[in-house]
Amino acid sequence: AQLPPIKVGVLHSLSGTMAISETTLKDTVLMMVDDINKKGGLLGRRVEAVVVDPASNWPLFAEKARELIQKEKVDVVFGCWTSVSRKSVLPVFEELNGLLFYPVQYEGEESSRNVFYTGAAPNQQAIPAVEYLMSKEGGEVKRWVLAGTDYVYPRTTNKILEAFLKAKGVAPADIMINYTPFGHSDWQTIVADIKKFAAAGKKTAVVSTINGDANVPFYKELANAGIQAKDVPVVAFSVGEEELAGIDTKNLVGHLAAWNYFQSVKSPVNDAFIKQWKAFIKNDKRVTNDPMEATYIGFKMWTQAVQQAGTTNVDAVRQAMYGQKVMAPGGFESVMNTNHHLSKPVLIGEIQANGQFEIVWQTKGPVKADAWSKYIPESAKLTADWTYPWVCGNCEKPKY
Amino acid sequence: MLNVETIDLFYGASHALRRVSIAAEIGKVTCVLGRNGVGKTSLLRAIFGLQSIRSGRIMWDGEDIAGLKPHERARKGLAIVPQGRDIFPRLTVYENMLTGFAPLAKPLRTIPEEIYQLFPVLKSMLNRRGGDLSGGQQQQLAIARALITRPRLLILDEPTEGIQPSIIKDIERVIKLLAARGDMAILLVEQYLDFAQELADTIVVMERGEVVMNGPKASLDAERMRRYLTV
Amino acid sequence: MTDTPNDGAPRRSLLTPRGWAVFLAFGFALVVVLPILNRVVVTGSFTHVPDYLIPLIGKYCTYAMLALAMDLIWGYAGILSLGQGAFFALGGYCMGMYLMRQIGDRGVYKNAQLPDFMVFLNWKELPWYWHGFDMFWFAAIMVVLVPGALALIVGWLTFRSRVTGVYLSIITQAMTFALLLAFFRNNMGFGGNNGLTDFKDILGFPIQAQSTRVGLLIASAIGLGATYLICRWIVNSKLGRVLLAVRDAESRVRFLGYSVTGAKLFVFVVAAMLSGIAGALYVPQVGIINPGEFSPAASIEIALWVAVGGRGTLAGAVIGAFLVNIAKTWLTGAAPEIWLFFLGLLFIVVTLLLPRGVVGLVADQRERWRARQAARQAQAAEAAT
Amino acid sequence: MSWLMARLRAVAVATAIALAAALAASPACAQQFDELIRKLASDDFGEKLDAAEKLGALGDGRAIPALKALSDGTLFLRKADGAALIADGARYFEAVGGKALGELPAGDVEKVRANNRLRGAISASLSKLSLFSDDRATRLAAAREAFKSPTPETAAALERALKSEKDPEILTAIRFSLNAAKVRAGSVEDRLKAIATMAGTADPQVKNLLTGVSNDKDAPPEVRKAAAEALVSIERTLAIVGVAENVFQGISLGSVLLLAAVGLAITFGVMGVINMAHGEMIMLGAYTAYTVQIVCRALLPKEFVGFYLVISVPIAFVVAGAVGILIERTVIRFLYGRPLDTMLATWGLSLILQQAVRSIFDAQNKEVANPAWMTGGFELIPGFFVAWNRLYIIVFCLMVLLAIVALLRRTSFGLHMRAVTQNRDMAAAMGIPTARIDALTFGLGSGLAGIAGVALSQVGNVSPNLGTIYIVDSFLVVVFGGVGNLLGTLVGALSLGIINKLLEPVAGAVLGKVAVLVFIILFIQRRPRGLFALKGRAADS
Amino acid sequence: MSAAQSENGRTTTPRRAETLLYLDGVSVSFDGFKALNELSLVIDRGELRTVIGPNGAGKTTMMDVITGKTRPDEGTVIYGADTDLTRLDESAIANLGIGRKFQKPTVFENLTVFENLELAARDSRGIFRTLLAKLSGTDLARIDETLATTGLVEHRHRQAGALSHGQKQWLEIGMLLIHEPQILLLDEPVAGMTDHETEQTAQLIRRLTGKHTLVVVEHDMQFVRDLGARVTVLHEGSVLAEGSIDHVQAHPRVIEVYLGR
Ligand SMILES: Nc1ncnc2c1ncn2[C@@H]1O[C@H](COP(=O)(O)OP(=O)(O)OP(=O)(O)O)[C@@H](O)[C@H]1O
Ligand SMILES: Nc1ncnc2c1ncn2[C@@H]1O[C@H](COP(=O)(O)OP(=O)(O)OP(=O)(O)O)[C@@H](O)[C@H]1O
Ligand SMILES: [Mg+2]
Ligand SMILES: [Mg+2]
Repeated sequence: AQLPPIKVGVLHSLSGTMAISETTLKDTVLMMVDDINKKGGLLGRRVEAVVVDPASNWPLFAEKARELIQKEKVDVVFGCWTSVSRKSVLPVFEELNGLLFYPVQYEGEESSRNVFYTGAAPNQQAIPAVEYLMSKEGGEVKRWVLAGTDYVYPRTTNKILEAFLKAKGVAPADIMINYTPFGHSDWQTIVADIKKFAAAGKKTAVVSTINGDANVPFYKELANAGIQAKDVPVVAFSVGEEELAGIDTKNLVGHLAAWNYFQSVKSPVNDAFIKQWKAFIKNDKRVTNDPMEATYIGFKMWTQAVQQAGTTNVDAVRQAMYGQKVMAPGGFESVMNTNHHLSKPVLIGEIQANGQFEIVWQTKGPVKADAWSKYIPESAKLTADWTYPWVCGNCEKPKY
Repeated sequence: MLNVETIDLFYGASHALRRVSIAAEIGKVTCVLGRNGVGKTSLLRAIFGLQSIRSGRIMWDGEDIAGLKPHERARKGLAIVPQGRDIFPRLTVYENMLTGFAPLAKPLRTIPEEIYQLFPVLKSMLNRRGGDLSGGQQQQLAIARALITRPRLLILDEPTEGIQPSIIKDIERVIKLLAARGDMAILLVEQYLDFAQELADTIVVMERGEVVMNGPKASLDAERMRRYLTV
Repeated sequence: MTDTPNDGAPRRSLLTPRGWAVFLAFGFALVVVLPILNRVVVTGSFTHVPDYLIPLIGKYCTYAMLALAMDLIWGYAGILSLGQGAFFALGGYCMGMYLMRQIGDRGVYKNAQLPDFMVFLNWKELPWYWHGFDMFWFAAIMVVLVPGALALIVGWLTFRSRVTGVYLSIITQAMTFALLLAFFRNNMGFGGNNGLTDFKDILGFPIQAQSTRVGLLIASAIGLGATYLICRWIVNSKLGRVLLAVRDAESRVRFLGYSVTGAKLFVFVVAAMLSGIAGALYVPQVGIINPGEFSPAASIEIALWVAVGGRGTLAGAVIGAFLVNIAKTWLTGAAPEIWLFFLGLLFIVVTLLLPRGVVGLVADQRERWRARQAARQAQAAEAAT
Repeated sequence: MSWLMARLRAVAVATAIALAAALAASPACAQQFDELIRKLASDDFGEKLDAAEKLGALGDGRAIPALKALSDGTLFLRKADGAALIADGARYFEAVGGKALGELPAGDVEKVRANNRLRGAISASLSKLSLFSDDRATRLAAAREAFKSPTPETAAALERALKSEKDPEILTAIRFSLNAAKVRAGSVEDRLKAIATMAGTADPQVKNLLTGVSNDKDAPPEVRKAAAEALVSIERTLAIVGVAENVFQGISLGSVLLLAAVGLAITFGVMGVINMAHGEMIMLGAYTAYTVQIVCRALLPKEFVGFYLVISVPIAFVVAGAVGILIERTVIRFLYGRPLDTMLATWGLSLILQQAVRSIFDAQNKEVANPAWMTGGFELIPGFFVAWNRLYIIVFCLMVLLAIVALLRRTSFGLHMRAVTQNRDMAAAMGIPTARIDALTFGLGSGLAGIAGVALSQVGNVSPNLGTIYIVDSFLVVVFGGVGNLLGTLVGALSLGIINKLLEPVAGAVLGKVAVLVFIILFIQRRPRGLFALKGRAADS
Repeated sequence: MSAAQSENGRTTTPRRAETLLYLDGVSVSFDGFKALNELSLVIDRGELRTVIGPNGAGKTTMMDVITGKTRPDEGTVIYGADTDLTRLDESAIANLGIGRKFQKPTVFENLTVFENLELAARDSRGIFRTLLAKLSGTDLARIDETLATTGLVEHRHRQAGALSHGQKQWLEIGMLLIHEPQILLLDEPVAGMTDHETEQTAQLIRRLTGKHTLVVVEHDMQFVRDLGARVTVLHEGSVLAEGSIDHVQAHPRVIEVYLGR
């Protein structure tokens, strides 16, 4: 008999400001669904993707999440990019006991029973990057510009970094923090300021948590102002292959990004992943990036967990998720921890003239994500652990 | 020669012109009279295509122009001095006059000296914005602008409104002159009866959207006409 | 909720008897029937209203309130505010602050004094402007007062100096844009881009309970009804005609001795307050308030609802708000990749084919019918003679 | 810590001074040169670094191409024998001797990787080597570059260069850089003398150098004092330069605003159509530039590809203009006299256009390259950097504006356009073909937006959202300047740009922008019809 | 300059000593062009005054100054005992009892004829009063009466925008009548009217004289004669002549600049 399909909700903006980034993730999920159906489906059932467009509108995310779970009765949802969209849907998933896979690097400080976070937490991206720049190989940077868009992720990351830098003995005068509005498009003043700040003689680097649309004008301005990576390297946490595809990188060679994945990773899994993607999207120019890999990992893990549990029941799948391992395109085996975050390696890549990153440094092995940062006093006390006896995303003692 | 043949005009459901027919001959002044709201302005606008008619024909030079756009009618030699003047408020006086070149061939694009003779005030105000002029000055500008297009059918909707007596006399002289030149048909709507009677060769009287009297000035019953204009 | 277009006969009563009938029927459907169909009728039954529809309809109601407010100032007084969303958002923030304070120590950091986002950005104490919002009555007053006060200040400044037309539209747009940027800043103490979320309960009722949702729907429906009546009353009064006159020939109204500034200010403030209430009802139903509500595009959209429904008719505003938003809800799910084509087409088609909106279409049909009727009678009379 | 770091640490770095002493033009030396070049192609970063530094010290100009290649990522390693090769496109040359090898199979060679540390070392070496280059510009650049690494060995190289150099400008640069090296170390007298010669130069680099000296606890007190004194006047000058720079940035921002707004000044300002799809017309222009770029890359020889931008301008004008005309004929023309309805319809259009671009080009940002002649910039005065693309955009935008003003004021098309928009019926009665004028006017406005899109693609994103970024600002500029007044639009855009840039350093980017908005709100209270409002009766009608 | 000094002819207006409106040395210029040039004028309570003068003489501008639409560069406009109108805004001036009919008819096009009159009716102008206002029987009667006077009875419920030019003129006069201001300023009230209507209007205006103060601007000399009032001739922004119609019509300068030969 024909069993009803397993439904997978896809909750990514296909229009509005975030469509630039999120449509790719929608396509990634569709690719994975396609792939699993080709392999005969899951639990003998076909997998069907239910795509909706929350249109970069945060309340609409919550509404669509509810629609997916209550009306479409999906078994799992892959979705969200911005923190605010995640915050918006969180209560819905908790109320209706749904399951969300969130694939983007974020500020941490969250752990929900109903969400698996497959992107990086700050300790998997920011701190290793700064450590690298401080090292001899990274250029022994002594002076830091923390430039970000004014919202929670940059604020948190910069707070953590500031605490980290001070702990490493960097003087406050050697740290410049700058926030800009969303979609900031005129970077003349800030780039000129960076130039002046860097002229002080000490080796200077920029740590950029600039978000989305603002990056292109920022890098264009950097290039035109003649700031070269060898003088003032910029390390970014939100700029990947996809973003670079919109920029002419000839004059940006040597600037850096820290991620858990780059398209240039040499591994059989990655080769297959890239091939699969290009075939699916039918465009040789399209690139892969970190959130796509996170989506890939999340999807693989979910299918494994479903197979292991033998059902798509959320509680059973959740239990089966813990300790789930996937050979990631990033070249390592990623593991889902009981804090609903992954252990992943951290890579640092240099921008190349062809818009790709070349990996110049990487951690020896996977780094375990901290849901709660050690560098925020209130948060350092908290534990996220969803296995007995903790069963808790934010407590100081075991819950039961 | 203009021949309007049984045209009907509606504003939504209201029937503003009912089977109206009039004629205007070259070299003659045809004057349309009637009380407020009988449809005089509507008739003129219909002739110019600024208001679409439901039925009937508008023959000009033996050709039905009812299907033409207003600017095409202007090219055929029609010009209008509308009620309410319709000066381009943010163009200067000079620019307002220049708009009169639009239907003209290149060599004809000059402002005839007689315009300034007729309306000396315009010459001193060439760079003032049209909208800033006083009401009477605007009226003068509107007439000047129409004359610049060298029309063969000049349509005037209450041209004396708001104009000082001495200039009304001048306008009267000009209209006479233009008619006498014999190359222009003049269609005039006027409330100022003395003025109309002084100028008109033919008089048309309207009442509630219909033509009720029509004929050479002398042939019309003055008493009946007065009745139509008073009740 | 019927609106006859202004046919000139002065209307003395608030609604015509037929108007009352329609009004009450709608009210009954929203306030009584829907809740029963959701709560009493068993799940799976044909007439059961699924749970997810309840907050959705509640949301539409608050949008319709907002549209009414917009129509009051735009359709009647000719003030095209492209910043009406700001008042809505401010009302929403006031409510959000109350809801945040209700969380108490149930936040992730267990801090009874400070909301999570403050703890996490190292705030040491509650900013002064957050005080009092732990009390519902205070928050409720603020929901009306804050948007009203902003409208009073902005309106007084602009109307007094006779800023009209697009200049006014752009000023209001600049206002909401400035607020957007300001509320995005984390240092403002309103949660930055993430806004206020993760509410737990309202007036002691758990916000995630279906019964609370039904309660909120009923509150929104009543709010909508009340807003409609208030607007109707203003519009029917002589002031309503002064407003129409202001819309058409502002300076002429002055020469009649009316205070244009006063009249505009009055409706502008009333509309802002109504928008604030709408925002306050909106927030607990969608579960989040964030600066996105201040975005200029959001405010433009409000004007679009009104235009689609029919500017200058109150029923049009309500219908437009429901229509566009239902279309949006449906299309984003049914045609997620190309729904903008449909929405865009909807706007174009409405403007080209229904210049007076959906309500205008109805009115035109009725008019045409009447005209035909009259023609027939005239013919009959002619034939008789 | 890491595998790379460990290896790096293993390499001992010989001091350059020792090497410099050991160097002489000898066969041994030539052999060493070959060896070092070979080492450049090693896969050990430490060795590469070492080689790069040594090559600089060696003073052999032949090393320049190889070093440059390594820095640019065009240095390759022949797998067979480990020889260093330089790639030019698909063709290869030997780094030593320069023998042409033609095309090689991809499997035979491997790219040599560089990192920032290595690039830093290379540029220091290059600057030393380039001091003796045959090319004047290279020497000048090198003399300036030397300022950044004021080490004794740089000083030595500079001293040598001083003897052989003839060009006065380069000599000044060399002396300047030499002073920088001297200020840091040497005898007190020398240092004081160096400070004295530098005191008159207001240059941020000098400032930082002197700040370093004045804060240096190890320096003799008189040197520190002299440095501190020199700093005072330098700082004063720099503050003035800073303001001038801000004003320039403001003008530049203003020109971007103006470009974005100028089409709107026609469609909205002149025609009165509240054109919400204006931003999408800009977007179309930007995508046209993108498409033209692709075509040019495919068709034109490499050195002309940069001209795609010039070609794009007329094409974008035509494309956006044609779309504009199409829109006018199919939608807008039914809506004259109903400005608010045009708002609704054009909003719908903008949604459709955005989605159409998303469907055709996909949602991602598109890369539109800055051609070489638009890249980089120059220092007008020290501390005042002028980027070429900014300068070009300012000039371009003024040219566009002048052209439109001329069109509007001097041609009968302009006259008809204004007449039609002021009173459509009467214009028709005057014999003006209103439908054609309407279509052309809207086309002109849209075409201008298209041109703006080409220019804006040089400074920002090319994405389906491009239009939404500029639409609010465009309306602000047009309204601030006074609707229907092009001069107002110009002054409005420039003053908003300048105010923004003067506020930004004080208030920060976010609050600065809020302050500008509040300023506009308050300003319009004073002038309810914008900066250059029409006065008198004409304004009411 | 007092009214008595320029008295050269006969006048039908009963002379009363009380001055209601006093323009004192009013000058207005637009971009250097002097539209009013130290214009001084005295209007007594209950007087009917006609003002004539060439196109562009400044007649409309004078009304603009009185009603607060234009601020004079110099001079004051004193109303009643000591109210300086140049300091007040339009609605305050209107509330003092100064009503105006514009040269170009301006009515509320989207309101019906009835509603236009209703708004103009003498009633409180306060915001909350208008919000709560009710039409009383006397109000309705007043409106009906005005409709009859202006010949607009059958157009009662039509939108004012759909009226013909002349009908709008009448409606605007009607609005002024129902407003019952102290002073009525009429800018070319008979433009676009038939001769018969012009006569009617003249009668109407004469009826109002005494109870109201009227200032009428016209170019129709027959109408001016019918009014039989004191005439002021403006030229280039100041008074050229003043007196009875016969006096003025015989004035050589007036003939030269205005009447023509
Ligand atoms: N735009 C319109 N919509 C509806 N009805 C109109 C419109 N314009 C005119 N009418 C009506 O059509 C009729 C004729 O108007 P028209 O303007 O032609 O009169 P007229 O003879 O020129 O009057 P007047 O002497 O006052 O200028 C009037 O009853 C008027 O109310
Ligand atoms: N804003 C302005 N800018 C320039 N000139 C102006 C402006 N407003 C009025 N004028 C000029 O002032 C003069 C007086 O105009 P006003 O309208 O008062 O004349 P008027 O006596 O009413 O004439 P008419 O009898 O033609 O109505 C005119 O010459 C007019 O052109
Ligand atoms: Mg007429
Ligand atoms: Mg006048």
